[in-house]
Amino acid sequence: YSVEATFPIKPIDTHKLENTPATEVQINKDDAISYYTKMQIIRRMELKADQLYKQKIIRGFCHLYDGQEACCAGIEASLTPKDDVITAYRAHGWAYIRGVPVCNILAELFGRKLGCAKGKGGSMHMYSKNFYGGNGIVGAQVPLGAGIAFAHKYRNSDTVTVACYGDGAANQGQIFESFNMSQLWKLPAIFVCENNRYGMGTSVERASASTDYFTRGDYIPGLRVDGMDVLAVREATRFAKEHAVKEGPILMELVTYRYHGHSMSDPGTSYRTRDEVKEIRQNLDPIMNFREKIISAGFVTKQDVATIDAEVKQHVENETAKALASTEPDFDQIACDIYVTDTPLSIRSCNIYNQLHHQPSV
Amino acid sequence: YSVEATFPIKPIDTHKLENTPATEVQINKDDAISYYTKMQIIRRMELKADQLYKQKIIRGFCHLYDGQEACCAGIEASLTPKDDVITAYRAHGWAYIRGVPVCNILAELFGRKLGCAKGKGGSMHMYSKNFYGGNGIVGAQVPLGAGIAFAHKYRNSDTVTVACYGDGAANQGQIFESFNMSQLWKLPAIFVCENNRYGMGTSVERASASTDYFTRGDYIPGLRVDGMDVLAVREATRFAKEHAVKEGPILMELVTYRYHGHSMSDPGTSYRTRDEVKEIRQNLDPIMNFREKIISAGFVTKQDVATIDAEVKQHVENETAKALASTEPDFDQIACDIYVTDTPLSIRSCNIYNQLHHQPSV
Amino acid sequence: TEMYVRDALNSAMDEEMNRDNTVFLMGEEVAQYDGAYKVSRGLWRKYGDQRVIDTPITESGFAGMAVGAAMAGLKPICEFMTFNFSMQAIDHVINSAAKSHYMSGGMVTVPVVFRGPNGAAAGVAAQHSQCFAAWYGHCPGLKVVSPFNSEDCRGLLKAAIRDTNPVVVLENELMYGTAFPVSDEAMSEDFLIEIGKAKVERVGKHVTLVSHSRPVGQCLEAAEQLASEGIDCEVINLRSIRPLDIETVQQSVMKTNHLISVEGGWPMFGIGSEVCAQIMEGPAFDYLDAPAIRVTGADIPMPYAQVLEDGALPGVKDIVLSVKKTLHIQPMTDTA
Amino acid sequence: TEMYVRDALNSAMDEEMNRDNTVFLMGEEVAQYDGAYKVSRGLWRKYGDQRVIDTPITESGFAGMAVGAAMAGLKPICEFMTFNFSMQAIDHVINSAAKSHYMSGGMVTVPVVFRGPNGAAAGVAAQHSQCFAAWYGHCPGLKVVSPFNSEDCRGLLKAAIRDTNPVVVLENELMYGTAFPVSDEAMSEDFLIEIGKAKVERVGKHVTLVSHSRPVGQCLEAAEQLASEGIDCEVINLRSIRPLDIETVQQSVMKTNHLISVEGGWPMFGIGSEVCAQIMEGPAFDYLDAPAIRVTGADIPMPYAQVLEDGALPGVKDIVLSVKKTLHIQPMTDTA
Ligand SMILES: Cc1ncc(C[n+]2csc(CCOP(=O)(O)OP(=O)(O)O)c2C)c(N)n1
Ligand SMILES: Cc1ncc(C[n+]2csc(CCOP(=O)(O)OP(=O)(O)O)c2C)c(N)n1
Ligand SMILES: [Mg+2]
Ligand SMILES: [Mg+2]
Repeated sequence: YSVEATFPIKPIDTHKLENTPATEVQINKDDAISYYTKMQIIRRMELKADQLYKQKIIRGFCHLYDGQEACCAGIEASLTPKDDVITAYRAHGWAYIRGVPVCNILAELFGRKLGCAKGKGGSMHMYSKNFYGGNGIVGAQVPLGAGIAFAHKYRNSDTVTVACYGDGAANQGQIFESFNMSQLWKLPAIFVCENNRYGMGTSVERASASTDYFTRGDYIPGLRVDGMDVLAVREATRFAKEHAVKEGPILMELVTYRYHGHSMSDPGTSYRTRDEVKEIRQNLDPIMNFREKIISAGFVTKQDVATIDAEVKQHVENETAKALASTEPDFDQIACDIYVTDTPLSIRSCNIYNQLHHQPSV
Repeated sequence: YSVEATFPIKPIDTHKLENTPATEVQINKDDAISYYTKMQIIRRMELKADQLYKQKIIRGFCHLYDGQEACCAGIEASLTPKDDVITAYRAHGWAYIRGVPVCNILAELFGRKLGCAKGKGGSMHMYSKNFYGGNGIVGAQVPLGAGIAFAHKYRNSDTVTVACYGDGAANQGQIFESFNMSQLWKLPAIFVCENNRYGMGTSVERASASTDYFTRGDYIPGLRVDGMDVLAVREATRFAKEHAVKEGPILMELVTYRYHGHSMSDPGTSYRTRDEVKEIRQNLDPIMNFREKIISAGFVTKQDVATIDAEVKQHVENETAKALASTEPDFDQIACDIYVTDTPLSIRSCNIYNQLHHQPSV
Repeated sequence: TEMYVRDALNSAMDEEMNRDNTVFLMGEEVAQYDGAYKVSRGLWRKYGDQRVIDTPITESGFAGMAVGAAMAGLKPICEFMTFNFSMQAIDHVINSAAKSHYMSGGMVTVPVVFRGPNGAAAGVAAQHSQCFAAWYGHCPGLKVVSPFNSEDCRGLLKAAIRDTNPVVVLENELMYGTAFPVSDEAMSEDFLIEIGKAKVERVGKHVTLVSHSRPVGQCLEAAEQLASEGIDCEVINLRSIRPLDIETVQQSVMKTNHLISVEGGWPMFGIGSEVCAQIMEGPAFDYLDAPAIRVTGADIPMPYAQVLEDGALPGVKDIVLSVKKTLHIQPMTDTA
Repeated sequence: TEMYVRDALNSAMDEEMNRDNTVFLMGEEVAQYDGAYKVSRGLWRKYGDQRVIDTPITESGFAGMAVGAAMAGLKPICEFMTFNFSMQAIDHVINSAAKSHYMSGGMVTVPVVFRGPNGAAAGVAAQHSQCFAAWYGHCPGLKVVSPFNSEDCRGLLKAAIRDTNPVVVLENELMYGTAFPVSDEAMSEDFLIEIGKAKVERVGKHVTLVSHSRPVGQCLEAAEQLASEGIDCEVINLRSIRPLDIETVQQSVMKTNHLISVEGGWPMFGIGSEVCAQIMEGPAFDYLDAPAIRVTGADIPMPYAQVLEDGALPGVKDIVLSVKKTLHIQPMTDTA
């Protein structure tokens, strides 16, 4: 077994930058296995969610992240736990990477007590320490993220905030407003456009007058990165973090793909061809390609990978079982967590005869 | 007297354009006198408004346009009456240029029956045929203007829409959203940023991460034009209109200045020096400089100009008198024009005993 | 004929686009995707890119453009994928659309329609479940309708499109897949429902239930259930939130002497609040034998989990309970 | 001591910024210009660029940033130059601020204050004159206060800043230049007014006037005027719109047996609507000797001309008229 290797990454296009990220990255065995395992866990978790949605154990909105695993895994690899992240409604992968165990994510999707938001948030609203969700409103997380970055700066800390949004969201006015203030005030913000080519059923060319998302910050420097390569994303993020802390905001476009439809009601086949999906799965899959790399680097054998895969599968099964074993939230919970409160509050129910009770916050 | 002359204009900076507007413009005597007279009328009207505000005949918000006269006069000179214009709350000059007589503008400011909006709109809300206001919400007129341009395109007409906004407004997200859709759909829109260096009390550098407003359409071509020279503005608009009709949206930044404070409650001296204002008045005044030009070109003599000035002054006095002679709106008007309606409507007043009456629309 | 609510809306748009070529539809995914909820199915194929327009996800921008196009004489139908997203554009609905006719002294007209699903759907949590009826109803210059069934949808949407004023049409996603019988008259291309008139959906004599949108159906269900116990409910479908047809409610109350409002939105400053206040101020007040009361959504952001969501939305049982309490009939314990 | 409303707000911010260095102020022209209405006068000079921040005119962006900063543990005071412009940012007030604590199962807290002048000023027409009390009051997760005088402003704004929840503070531009006597207690640095409690401003026995913001003053004036005719009004200053202190109103109504609500905003789905509805549903209803009625802004967009503007806003005469009608006293013709 080797313990360290170097890989080339696709050249990263830059905008208004003098330096550029490296074109080769070094990686050690432990990190490599960790990235692989995490991406694989996210993939398995999403497939499990898909399955359970079809079994009607999950309901309502559910937006899966499979295909985009290298984005969150690569970014996280260059962050510390004190850096902050906020993303949109396609949040499962991010929730996991930021520390929420699979069982709490799935339990949230099932609407169970064990859910990371006690079953109150569902697919779009998952949070953990230094992870601010999960937001159902396209674009809204970007000014929120800039505000979090503002707090870092206010406290003179050397941490950054990563604010992710989609190619569809990239046209939202509030994003440009956030760019402007972030640049004026030199906030330590990394704006990440996860360009998966479609916003719901609309391809990027039909929604964006410029699809060079990495340049759309105008005065904000930008990088266009292979979002299917965890190492490219890691390297770009390392570079971006350095820039953000020292100079202010920077933008990263991660070119990626979502395998599933936009949400569970979208088969994802009317606005793109099956061939397109198939081709990307075969040639660009972030997990398959990374598996090749770690094998070729001599970090693991095929056999090792098979073991990891089996363990991942088992892990997700176990977590699913735990989540399924969790019960529905107590009905009393319905009126709690509306406010931070020291005292109990009486909350109006659907009729005037039965009041609901808001317990003090713990 | 000469009847035609050629003047150099300041070179126009361009963004993403192959062609550029001319650096010399030809102008005939009648047009020149007409521009001069119109700018002078606007100037006099604004000074009159200032005076009447101080006499408390005008109340509430009142945003004066003196200093910026070349912007509206120059744009209008390259439009036809079928082209459309929409602007922000600094609307008096535009209302006049688009055909509202001075007496109806002043009467509106006085809140009188003769007002161009029947006294219901005030300073910020003036309209006429092919002029859509007057809008009190910073930035809001830009998507409205894009929508008007959309209507031109929908009807396959060869007209354009001019949508004006300030340097302060230029950071508003909805403007970027409008840029994007206008470019995607190739709308015949001219976006005009009247950069008068301040948005209320904030200088451009403090509000905008990029003060190259003519480039902020990114993928939309842009021009930076001397907004104190009616001929430069006319030429740029001619160029822009041609582009807009054939190719789609274009942006013009007009570098200009407002002499008055932001509104009547702002002396306009806390965030800029008196010297700055004085220097611009002396060196860059759009009316004084144009006066020199038309005299030097031999269109008019000093004496002629004095006559025009006296006539303008008299005209504004007469119009003021007419406006002052107009009475307050009939109280019955209070509940009319809420809806387009065929039948009378009953409208709730401040108490439940006296209903208000909405007359059918005429 | 039976017709799905979705098809009622679709046919209304189709017919009006056919009738008047200044009518066009814009919004997210309305064209090539056939609408996120398939309400605009087939329209793009029929009317093409010029009249059925997919927009980027920029509500403020495209709603503003719809208003501008309306000012310039077109008749835009602006779809919000859900009304929750109209918050990003609400300045244009209120300040650009509702107020311009008045501010201009009648010079500017804004014949725009804003439509899309309003209120709670299923399992979509707090940010996607808000009812905007009271907010939009608050604002003069707007008309606001909230159809219940297929007939309402056809008649009100067609009337909204033909109206020269800005009209907000609050649909309900949970109803899109529901079919209702539709009269021949309602299938006519010129079938219009007058905006501002409520409809008595069920005649009854003991208590008046006044409601809008999906809860009208729950009122009818509750009425059925109560009928078997000898309680006869009159059910009023408001149809229009602004103008609010209080006369129809008053007439009913003068007959039944009891009033309960039923809505899916939040209680405070809601539809029921206004109905109660207007009844109190008006001639029907003296006819009330018991205070008017409200059945509403619970006063909480919408939770995701089914058991909580169920508790956050009014159900037939809340209506039944409220009717019995109002009529001083001892409810059976299990309905409480 | 006498204190201007403007200074009350200013001192509240100053003291809280002094006390807690996570408190900061952001908004348009709040720093170098001292605030469009001079409410933040001197704060920038005192606390500097880091804590008093001029923003570009991008409400959606900076309100969202304020919410984000609050989530990250700071205590932002986000000024809207007027609340009319909050419409551009309302998605963040509702979907980002009000709902996040609930959606996250209590994990995310949003201790942000949104403040600025609300409702009508003078001569600023329809787009600049809207009252947002009912809209914001509609939404669970928010607290909403609407101070009347200097004491209210100090106590409620300080309480809002210390609150861990998102609080909307609706000021009134027409009051900024009004001075009120202020008690020594209210001058204390720890003077807080509990959010959610109304205040009886004037004790009376014949009729209850319930109001918020500037109209409270008009109620007091009307009460003076009516006192000379032997009519004794109790005046309640709601102070808080959400939570709404209906108990205080109820107690008053049980004593006076008559209720009139008074507000500057539009009538439909307004503050008065909710007060009427809650009174009707509650124990005070049986004590009413006459229906509760509402005095409100007229149901029209705000006109510019003075004579029309005057007719669009409730005045003392509307209150006097309504009191007399309610008490069945023949009003003199000139007050009608
Ligand atoms: C303001 C707003 N408008 C519309 C929607 C509905 N919507 C949810 S996701 C989505 C597409 C977003 O596409 P993109 O930003 O590319 O993200 P992706 O789904 O590809 O991850 C739309 C239109 C919303 N949630 N919020
Ligand atoms: C959305 C919104 N925010 C704030 C305001 C208050 N306001 C009115 S004008 C103005 C400054 C605008 O500056 P600029 O765009 O440069 O135009 P100028 O006044 O220089 O013509 C501000 C902040 C408003 N009317 N609308
Ligand atoms: Mg996408
Ligand atoms: Mg300016």
